[in-house]
Amino acid sequence: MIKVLFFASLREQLQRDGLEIEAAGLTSVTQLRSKLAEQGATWQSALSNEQLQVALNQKLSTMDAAIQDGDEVAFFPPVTGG
Amino acid sequence: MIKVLFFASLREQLQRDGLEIEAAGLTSVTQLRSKLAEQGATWQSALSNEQLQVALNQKLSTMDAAIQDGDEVAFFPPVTGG
Amino acid sequence: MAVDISVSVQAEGFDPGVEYSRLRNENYSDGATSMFVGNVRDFSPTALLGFPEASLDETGGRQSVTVLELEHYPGMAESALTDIARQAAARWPLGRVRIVHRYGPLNAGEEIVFVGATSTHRQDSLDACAFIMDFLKSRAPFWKKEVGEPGDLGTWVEARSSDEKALKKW
Amino acid sequence: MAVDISVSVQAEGFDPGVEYSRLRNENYSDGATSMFVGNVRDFSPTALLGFPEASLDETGGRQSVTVLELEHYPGMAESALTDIARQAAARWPLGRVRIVHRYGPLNAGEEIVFVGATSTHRQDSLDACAFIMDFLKSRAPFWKKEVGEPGDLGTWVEARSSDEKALKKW
Repeated sequence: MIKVLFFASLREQLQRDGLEIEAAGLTSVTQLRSKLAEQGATWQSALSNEQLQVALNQKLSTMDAAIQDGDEVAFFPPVTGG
Repeated sequence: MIKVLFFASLREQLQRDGLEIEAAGLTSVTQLRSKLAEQGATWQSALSNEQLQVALNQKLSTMDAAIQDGDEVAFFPPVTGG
Repeated sequence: MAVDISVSVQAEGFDPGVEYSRLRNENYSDGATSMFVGNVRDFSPTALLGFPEASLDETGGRQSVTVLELEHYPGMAESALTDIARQAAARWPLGRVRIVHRYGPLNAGEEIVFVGATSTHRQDSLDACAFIMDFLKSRAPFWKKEVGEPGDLGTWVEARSSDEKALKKW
Repeated sequence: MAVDISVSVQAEGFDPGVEYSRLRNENYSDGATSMFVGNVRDFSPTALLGFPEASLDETGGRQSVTVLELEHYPGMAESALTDIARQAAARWPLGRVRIVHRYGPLNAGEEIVFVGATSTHRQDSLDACAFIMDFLKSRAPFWKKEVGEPGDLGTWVEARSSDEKALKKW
């Protein structure tokens, strides 16, 4: 399984803070993102945001990063702390 | 009269923190400095230090600054606060 | 000598005076301590970005922000801040580094973030604070939402391109 | 809006936490507060300037500084610091500026100087602190003398060319 997390405005748009998904067939963040976008118009729209950032196992990463069973992948808008 | 002040190592070298001197004939800091240097070898040596700084009426100034009766002139080594 | 790095991500408030004492306690080798504190302002920052009309309320006044809600990514927030502190310690000879970042609802005037660094040289400690704040703003997983009135759904603060640009100078 | 500038030259100690509170009290418009504190180190700074042999004592250890004596030019010290604060306020949009500088005998670890500045933007407040410290170091009439042991006549700290050079960047 891959643990997927959503934060901030993305979490609000999707009305959930995360989910778990079968790792089978998902070898990159991009594939995971496409798979999630298939769940409907809201998902398609929210995940197509060009500004979307991704963290892989709690480290900032890129969409082309490889993923595997057991990974934690978080999607979120640009950060605004401090 | 011109009020003259000495600080830090200069004060220690001259063994005094200041003096008053007749303003007559002293129209610049340089003239004042030369006049003071006439008081002996210690004065000559202490006041010939190239690093010597001067404040005129409590503002950093330069040796060629004009002075007049009633002014306060301070001589000191480079500052080292903070 | 290993740099002493301490990071806290917390809901509770913090006292900058206590944080200062922590940086100084038994620290006789570093003559320089620099600190940065970020506080919640009482009006929308967009008013300061050249779009005053965006934050004018119906009476023509500035739109006030009574509460700022800070969301964070638990776990990653701590490790991202620790990583930024380590990067600073690799660039400048620092003695101690302390970062505190709050989450949850914060009222106007409250402290959001504390960054402190000690060093033997003043500019190193000041640069380290500037560096840490710049990277924290663009790399640490925190998100701000401005809530004006009770019941208001709030507005997520937009990331500023000036913050991303600030990283370029390092 | 006039900048709120406050300067103190004093023998007594100060509390950086109290100084922080003074910068923040009823200040809801500035989100950024930067502070610098300078403390007495427990060894001669010459040891850090590439001349370690100059500060090695007979046992081969670092020459310890038990007391730092700070001499100042009363009157001019206050006006010089106020002038430096005004110059900073003319360069950056600052809300409040606070400078405290002590004189007299100071023990290792004690606070010597506090510089704080608030602003709407973090880099402005950090730059203002750096600017004020740079000018204070080379333009404010204070002189340091290191005294190692009781009865020791002490050694005047030499001005550093790096401090004069630091002014060039502004």
